[in-house]
Amino acid sequence: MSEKKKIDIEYSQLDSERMRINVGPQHPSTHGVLRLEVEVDGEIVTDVVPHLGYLHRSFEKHCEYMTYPQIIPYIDRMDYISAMNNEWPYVMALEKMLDVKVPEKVEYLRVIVAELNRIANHQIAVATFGLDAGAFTPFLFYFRDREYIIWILEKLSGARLLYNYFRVGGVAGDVYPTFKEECHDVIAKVRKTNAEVMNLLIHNNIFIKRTAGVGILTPDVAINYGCSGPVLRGSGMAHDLRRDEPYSIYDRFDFDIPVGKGEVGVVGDCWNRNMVRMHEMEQSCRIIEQALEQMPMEGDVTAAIPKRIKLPKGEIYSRAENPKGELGFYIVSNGTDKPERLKARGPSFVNLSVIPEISKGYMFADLILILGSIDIVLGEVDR
Amino acid sequence: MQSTNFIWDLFGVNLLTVVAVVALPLGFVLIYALVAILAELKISAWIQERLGPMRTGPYGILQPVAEVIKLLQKEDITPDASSKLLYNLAPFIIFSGAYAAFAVIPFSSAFMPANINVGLFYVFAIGSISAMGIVMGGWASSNKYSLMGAMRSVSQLISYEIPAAMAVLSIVVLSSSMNMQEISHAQTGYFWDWYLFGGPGSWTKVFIIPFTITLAIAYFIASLAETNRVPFDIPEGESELVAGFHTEYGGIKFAMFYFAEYANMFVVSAIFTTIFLGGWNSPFGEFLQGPGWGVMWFILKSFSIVFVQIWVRWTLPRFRVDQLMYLGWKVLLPVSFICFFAISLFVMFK
Amino acid sequence: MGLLNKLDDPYEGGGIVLGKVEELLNWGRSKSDWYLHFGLACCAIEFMAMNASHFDFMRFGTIPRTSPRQADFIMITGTVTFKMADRIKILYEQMAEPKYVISVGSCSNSGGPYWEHGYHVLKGIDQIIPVDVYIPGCPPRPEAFEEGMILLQKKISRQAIFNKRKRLGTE
Amino acid sequence: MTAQEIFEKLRTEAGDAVIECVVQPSYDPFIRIAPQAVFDICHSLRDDELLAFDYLMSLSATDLGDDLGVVYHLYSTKWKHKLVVKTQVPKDNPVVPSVERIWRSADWHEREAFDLLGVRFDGHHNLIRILLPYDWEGHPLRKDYRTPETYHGMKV
Amino acid sequence: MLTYFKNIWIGFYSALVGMKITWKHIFAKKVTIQYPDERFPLPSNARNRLQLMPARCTGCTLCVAACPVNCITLETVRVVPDDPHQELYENGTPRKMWVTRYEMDFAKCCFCGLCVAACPSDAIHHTTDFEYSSLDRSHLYYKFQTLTPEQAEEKKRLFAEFKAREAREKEAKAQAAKPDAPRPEAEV
Repeated sequence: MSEKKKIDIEYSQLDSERMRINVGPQHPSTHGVLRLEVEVDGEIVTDVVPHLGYLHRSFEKHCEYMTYPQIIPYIDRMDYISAMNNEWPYVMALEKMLDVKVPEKVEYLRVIVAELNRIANHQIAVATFGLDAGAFTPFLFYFRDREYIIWILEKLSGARLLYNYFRVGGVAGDVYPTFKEECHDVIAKVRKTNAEVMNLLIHNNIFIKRTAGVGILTPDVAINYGCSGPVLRGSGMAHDLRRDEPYSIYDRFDFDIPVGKGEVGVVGDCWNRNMVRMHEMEQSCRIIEQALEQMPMEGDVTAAIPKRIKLPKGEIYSRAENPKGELGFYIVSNGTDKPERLKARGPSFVNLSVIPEISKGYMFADLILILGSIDIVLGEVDR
Repeated sequence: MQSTNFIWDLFGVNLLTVVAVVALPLGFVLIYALVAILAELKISAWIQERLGPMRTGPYGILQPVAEVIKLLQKEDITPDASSKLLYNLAPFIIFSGAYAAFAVIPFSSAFMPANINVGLFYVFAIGSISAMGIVMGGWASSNKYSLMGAMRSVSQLISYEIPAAMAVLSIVVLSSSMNMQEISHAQTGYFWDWYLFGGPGSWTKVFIIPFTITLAIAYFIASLAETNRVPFDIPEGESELVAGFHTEYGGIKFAMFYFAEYANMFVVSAIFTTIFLGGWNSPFGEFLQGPGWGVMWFILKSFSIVFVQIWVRWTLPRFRVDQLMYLGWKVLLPVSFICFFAISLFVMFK
Repeated sequence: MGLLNKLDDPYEGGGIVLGKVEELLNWGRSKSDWYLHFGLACCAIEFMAMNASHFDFMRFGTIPRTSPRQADFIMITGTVTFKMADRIKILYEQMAEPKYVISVGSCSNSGGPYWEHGYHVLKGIDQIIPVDVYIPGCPPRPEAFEEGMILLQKKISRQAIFNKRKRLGTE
Repeated sequence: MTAQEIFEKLRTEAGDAVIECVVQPSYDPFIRIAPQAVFDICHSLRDDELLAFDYLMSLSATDLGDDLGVVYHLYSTKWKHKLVVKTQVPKDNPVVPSVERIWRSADWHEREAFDLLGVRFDGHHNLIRILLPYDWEGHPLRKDYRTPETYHGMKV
Repeated sequence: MLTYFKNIWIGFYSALVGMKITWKHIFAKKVTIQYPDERFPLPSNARNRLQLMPARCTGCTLCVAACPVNCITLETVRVVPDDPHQELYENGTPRKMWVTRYEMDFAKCCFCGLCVAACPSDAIHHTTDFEYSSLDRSHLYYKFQTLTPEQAEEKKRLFAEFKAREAREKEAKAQAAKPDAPRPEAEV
């Protein structure tokens, strides 16, 4: 009797202890400086607590000191991977407040650069996702192709990453003569690499085994958490502002909204989120092709706007479909040339908050992949 | 006078041999590791449409040399929280494990550092020492990532030893010897006499060719896992565990891990070459056959296996721990058992 | 460096043998630089682009390491906030000597666009760790990174190893 | 539904807690509600069949001088309509009921509003700083915020 | 059982497909631009180091106002009519302002190009030069003025004298209701 009791005590002392691991801020796959406090039971994740703010650069405070055009460079630095898309909702808000009509050519040009940048963003997203899974080669293939996109954007705007290209009522640089050919060229390259990566990575059995059925996010939870972009669409919800609330001239183009269909695994898992991005690249290519066809090559690239931009007293919430989701700007104007308050609603910030919900119960290696499939940019999370 | 004679008697004329046996593999390991490091850098670069190191010597061929010179100069850190003895011992154990395995590798029909009868057994026994080193290093670093890497590594090594051993045992059954030199001798002839294609024998061997090829693949996969290469590099999986068990190691101690990894790659390739690819035999009968050429053939064959290892590394994503275990226990082990059984039956009724 | 100090030439000017040895050691250090894989902000994306095929940072003999123990230099690529500053200092202290720091971009050079009202931004990484090379730009072009790398390699290859004690004495 | 219709519908349900509906040029039409009724109204906004505001686009706090304002931008994925809800609390006692249990996305938004402007959300399960370090003093987005001289020995 | 072997085969096959792709890439043409030896041609509008043409700068301070980062320090002094050292702009009109100090901190600049867009006289522009990394942060602090410090002091002194004289004249005018002192623009 006493012998048995002793053994029981020993067994109870053998209980595995949970270990708290600090992932980040310096960790190769936190996509920047995110810190996750992970509690693991062996290899199983039991709890995740994200700690943000390692890149909190006081964006909103800066905006209170800046005039409206001066804010645009700071907005570039929010989501630095898709700077063109970032500038758009902000500029759109100002144009709506000022009641400026943007020239036709500018609208097309904006669509083209934004979609090019969307492709570049998704390339990085898929590439780093592959890197998290341990595949290094697709990462460099995508970065090689991204370079061609960057060259086009550089010729237009002058900068490689943070373009500061959009202006109120126009854009900063006109198209150059070989613009259309280069765009077509790039689209061909993007499609070729996509086909290659499909075989090399996406349909690789190891990759499928790693990602399919991992980190399942159901549409209800996604909506309640405010997710948007590929994260929401990967859950099978066809929510895209370009279609639901067509801003600019998106209603003129014919494109599909890719959603997670669950060809492999379950709708809403990492593989489907990633696949949505792959399909979105193709859709962006289609949009660019149509825009290039319809775009007038002649004409001015800026509308007539006052030299000193002063917004009327009021407030506006403007949103646009960013590669990562819905980017919103809430601008409160007090009638001067500086905003009273500017709040940015970053898609990554909101999408990241779903991490604790969907990563519990998976393995530690899966947590890295779930984080990668959300596609966050810390510049936008922390602002 | 008496004492010198005693020493002379002890080592005797074998002193030169002893030196050759010790120094040649060591020199080979060091030079080979440099070449392999460069090969990895260059091949990975070419796969990714890059050039790799270009500015260290012509086409960057001196890059590994520069790395060694640099690593020798680095400060030797022993973290405060680590348990010092084990921390400092681990790299040496791993390196000596990898180096000791070279003792039984038949480089040519004339040269083999130690021709022992249980060569294959010895390799497997020595190869397991590196697992001990990894656990020591991972635990002694008192870093959580290192610990997790070490734990993963042990489970991985243990589970993949068995399929690898089964594959090797099948060849042992076929050749009825554990002596690597004898196994090599048995495969003399043309390339269809290799054990990859059933070994020497009459036409009846076609029945076991599928099994030997399967075994070769199984052994190759298991050897990847034993050397912690992608897709089985979870003990040091960069995106998960920062650098795995060697997270806290730097400088010369890290260089030992670094060298041991590449040395291990060569060891498993050499075993693969010996038991499946005919060792130092020329693939075309008497063409360039001989002790001197044997070294060339052996190194050529082993390097192609090392090349495939590098090539696989830069192609495939990484497994997860449980999938790794699944592959080891539920796929490789049954498959290798079936093949072992089939080959044993064949040998029985031949 | 105890052994090396014993090798110090008692006479002026390194001597032929030591001079050559020093050259070799410096060559090794300058041509093989492993960097700590550490992205902070915008510059990190350009840093990745520089690692990619078109610019191929590995040509300079650099290999990314994820652990600070194995790294020779660290590139501070982006804005350093106060929350991050302590960590960077720890990372720097974990690196083994000899170690170098490259400060990339306006943000780590001096706070950059956030130097004026950024209540949470460190105004220049050189406030907490010594910086060897400053690369300007916001973000710098990938070629500018490589130019900074060449500058660092030049700096390393000119370093005095053997007469360090004497040099420090005179300074 | 337009903001006016929603306002009238809410007015019949919640009474005086719904203060006014403002439709002005250069303003998104918004509804102003009393702070203590935020949770109940938001609950009915989400659960009502005809409103179904299941998506909280943004939750922002602003410094209005003497008061702190909290603005909710709502969207319905079902009916595709939007609504702006505003409330206002005094600066010396800025307590607003938390809507974290209604929209989980409000969790981090509220923590951010607390961090940067010091709005205290009543009923939030974990109202701690999110962006700034935990030992930071003050709420930087307030207009009367003074930047500290040093932080942990580093010059600000 | 069949699915078991099928799974093994699919896994093995997909790995082979990937290896085939990487094999092809080993022999593909490499895209690397070997930077110090060969260079990618930069577009002419690339936004890199800023260059000021002091001969064109009118000292209007629009660039300072446009700069979001405030990395430009600009000090100007009006050209007094009796300055012995009169200067013309490139287009032939006389200089109205001496730029006694024009400094730019490239350690702060964010290369957004707003100053270039704001400049009415095209005095400031981006160059395609990006190779100016340095071992010291102070080397990134650029001073663009053409005037030597002594000259700048001289100009400041002249302006102060002029101001004092103007003030005296104004006083005198207030007393004697004299006509205005001629404005500097009106001369020449």
